[in-house]
Amino acid sequence: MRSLSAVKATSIKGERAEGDNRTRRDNMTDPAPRLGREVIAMRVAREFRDGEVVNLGIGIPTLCSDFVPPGVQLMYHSESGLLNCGPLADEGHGDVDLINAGGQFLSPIPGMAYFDSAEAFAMIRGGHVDVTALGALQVSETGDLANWFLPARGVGNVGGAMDLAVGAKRVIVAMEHNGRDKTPKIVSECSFPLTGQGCVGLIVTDIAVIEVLPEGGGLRLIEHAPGWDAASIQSHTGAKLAVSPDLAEITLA
Amino acid sequence: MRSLSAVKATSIKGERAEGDNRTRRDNMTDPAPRLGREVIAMRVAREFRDGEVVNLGIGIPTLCSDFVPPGVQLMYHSESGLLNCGPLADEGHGDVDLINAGGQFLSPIPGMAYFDSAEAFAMIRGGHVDVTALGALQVSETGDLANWFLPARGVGNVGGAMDLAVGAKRVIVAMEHNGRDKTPKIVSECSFPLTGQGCVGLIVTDIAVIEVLPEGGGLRLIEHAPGWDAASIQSHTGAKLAVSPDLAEITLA
Amino acid sequence: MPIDKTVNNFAEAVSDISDGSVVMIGGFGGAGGMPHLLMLALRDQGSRNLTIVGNTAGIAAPTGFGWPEGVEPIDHAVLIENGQVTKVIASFPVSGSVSRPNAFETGFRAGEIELEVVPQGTLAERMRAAGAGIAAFYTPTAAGTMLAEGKESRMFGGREYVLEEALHADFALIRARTADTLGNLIYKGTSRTFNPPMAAAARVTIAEVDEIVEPGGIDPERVDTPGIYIQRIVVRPPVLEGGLELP
Amino acid sequence: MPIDKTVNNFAEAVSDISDGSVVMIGGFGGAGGMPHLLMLALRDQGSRNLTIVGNTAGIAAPTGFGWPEGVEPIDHAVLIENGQVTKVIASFPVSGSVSRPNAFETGFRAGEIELEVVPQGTLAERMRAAGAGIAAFYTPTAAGTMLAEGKESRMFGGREYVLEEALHADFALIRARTADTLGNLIYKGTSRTFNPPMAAAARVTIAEVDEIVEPGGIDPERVDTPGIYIQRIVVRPPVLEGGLELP
Repeated sequence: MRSLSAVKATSIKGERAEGDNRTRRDNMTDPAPRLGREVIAMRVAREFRDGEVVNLGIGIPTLCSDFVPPGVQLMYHSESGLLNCGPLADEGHGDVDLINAGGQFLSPIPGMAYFDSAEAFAMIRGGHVDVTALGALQVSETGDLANWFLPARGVGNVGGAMDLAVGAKRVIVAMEHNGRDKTPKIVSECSFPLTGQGCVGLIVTDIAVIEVLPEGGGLRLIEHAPGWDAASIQSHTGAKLAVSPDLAEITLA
Repeated sequence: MRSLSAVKATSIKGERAEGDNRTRRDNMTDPAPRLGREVIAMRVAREFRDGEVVNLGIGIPTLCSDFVPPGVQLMYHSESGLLNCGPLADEGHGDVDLINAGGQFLSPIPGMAYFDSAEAFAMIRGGHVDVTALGALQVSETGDLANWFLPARGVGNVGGAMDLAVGAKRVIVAMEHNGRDKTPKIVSECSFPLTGQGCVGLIVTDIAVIEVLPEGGGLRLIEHAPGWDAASIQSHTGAKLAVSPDLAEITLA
Repeated sequence: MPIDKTVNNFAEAVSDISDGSVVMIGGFGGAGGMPHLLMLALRDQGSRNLTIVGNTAGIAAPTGFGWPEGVEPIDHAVLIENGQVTKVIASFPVSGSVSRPNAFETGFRAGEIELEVVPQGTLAERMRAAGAGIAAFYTPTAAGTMLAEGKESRMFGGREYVLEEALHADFALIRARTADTLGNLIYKGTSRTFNPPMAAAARVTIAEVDEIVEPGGIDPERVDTPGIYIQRIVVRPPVLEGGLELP
Repeated sequence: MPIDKTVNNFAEAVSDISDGSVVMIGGFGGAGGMPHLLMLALRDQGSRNLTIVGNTAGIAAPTGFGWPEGVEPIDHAVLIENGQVTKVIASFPVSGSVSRPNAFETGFRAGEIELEVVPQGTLAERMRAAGAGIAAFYTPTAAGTMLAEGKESRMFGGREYVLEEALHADFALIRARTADTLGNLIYKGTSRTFNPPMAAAARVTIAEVDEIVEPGGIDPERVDTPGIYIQRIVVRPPVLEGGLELP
């Protein structure tokens, strides 16, 4: 597994973070750079246990498969109708009959299984997927997830998100902590239409790792990005964070 | 297709009919011999149309596949999880992995498909089976079917009968017209627990062919066995029979 | 007569799809598993006021979703742009990119096309229910969301479930790799997706295939969609008129 | 670590089936598709107060149903005669012949075993629902019969449907032809039947197989039960102790 220091130079100060900064209507100061998308994916990948069935959503979650710790073998599940798969196919070598849920071409590996959409979602809804990582527009303090409908557009793609939200045994959200205008995406109550109620278990962002406590117990900050403390994270968050007595810097190994 | 005359000698005067006679508490006279099981099966087989999907129950219905008219190709469906199959396997050549719903060994043919029980009954319940032939304990004048539970035993095997009763587009009952004690099996109302309500479309027995008219329209006698007339059939029947103006002797070709 | 469900050509295959039909269109959204030539034939046939049902409402044309570089995608837009579609039932109706709307989104914004969004798993399960004779089922998916509004819900084991009804179609246009003449089908890889549940859910299912073989040409253990669900099969030429090769 | 769901032997495979468990037993009722050695191991393990769920409650022993001539059938009777079973859920619980009762019928008449009879299609669908996260569904099967007594019913499209709930199990003992070490399974012929829906419906599914191969040893297009549903696999020896060869 790659260490945080190894990726800092490329990811934390990467192009995208700078791009975001240009468009922010800044009214809160970032005390330190934010983590890059790959680092968020690395931190999420630490949650996967050997032998688990994992479904990775589009966006940051897709990157997680590059950072699975050594000694951990996962069974990847995709809504496109497959169990187990290799990494993305090399450019120009895509097979239209082997795609993930984002329409990207995959490479085969030994031990795959193909099935249809009814079966793919029977697996999800039936609780056979151990963990899913999803992007989000908003997450509430009770673990409500909003990730499919932007009211401004007036039409949205639900895809398999609602099924994953209720079906996966564990839902991890991987996202930027704030919108482009610094609007908090972690909120006391979602203003966007929900994908699922009380379904999120862990939130990994570009500045923090936050647990959603069961039965409406609220949010608990357990890890912070380098240079960020509980107060600065709270000031970028739209819901009250309890702070773990074991609060620590994000660790990737 | 074999003609009625060809099978008369073996079937109509067959062992079984004589055996039945020995145990009857006779209070009605049979004006003529009853048709054998093979002849009932032949008459049922005349109902099958080219290209239809057919499910044959245990007993007389199983025999129907021997008498399908030339030029008629059927797709056989079995609850044991297959579509299309050959005839029963030769004695001693059975394969435990190729059985029908009665546990008999089948022979393979080109064009088969195997599937599991959930799919086998999705096909039945979903209306994809054109016609089923089933045995019966009782059929009522509204087409209610009772064929799974003998109150005297106190426990019964429902198997796939209730699914076939509601799911097949057309249900044909193939049975002896009377019980061993000459009790009518066609009745105004079933006294045995039902398999399905109003599901039977046609009744083929050892003395008659009777249509069940739609929407509670009652029973109509359309064919009689040689030597039987409407009156003698009615006297052996526990429900009122309307007589078709086209009443004819049972034809097998 | 030996059963043979082959029809001669694509025009014949779709000739009886009448105005107002509910038509399912197979595949996931990319090039694989989509009945390209049946869609083009339905466009040429011209029936109108159609409800089309699928995972997407055609997202490949603007985004290239699941299509190889350098090939012009064919998707649901061929029917939508031809003014044949008045309602869409889909889980992923619009392009992932706001700035590249698909034909459906344009029609939707113009008020010409009605939309029913259904979660992907619920969509597949409603089709399966239709094919399996199940009238309705309770699913946890969408409980407490706007996609459950107006629907009955009920608690089982302390959890909320939404009642969803079977989704039937008049026609399903699906895509498979190989058929035998009895209509037994096999698919290739992730191109299976919605094709099998659609095959069972429609009154008439028409399969566009790469090849048709005699009975016995498909391993009976390997059949993905048994022929009981298939009414017509039609084979696509490897190279289309004008030399176009479809993926 | 490479995932490998193989367990060493049958005793280990069933060691944690505790008293009071709900145990599904695969197959249709004949020799094919039945987990003979898992049943024998569960007998030797001795857990009691079991609910067993299957198409039959063991009809082969008295009738030879689906067994070749001259071979002594092994079926559910090995558990019933050992006094381990207090409830049966089945569609075909008793022998077809009144004069040859099976072990279940004897226990049932003695008041020792409770029975729930479920139509075969409803039984399979209740298992599938459990595996697929569907809490309950409306089926037309059994409407207006004594098997619908005490159940909710409801009209859809002018037809009566019965509400049936998902049927879960603690363990499923199933039988397949070949497994890879990830738990992907293929079956042979009509020995598929209840094995796939049971595999999905149980918390722990144990597959008795004729051979175990490495990943890649099974065509991914041909997998009948994907490994996601399988927790343990155990291989049966071609010849048992004492030289007995099972079909």
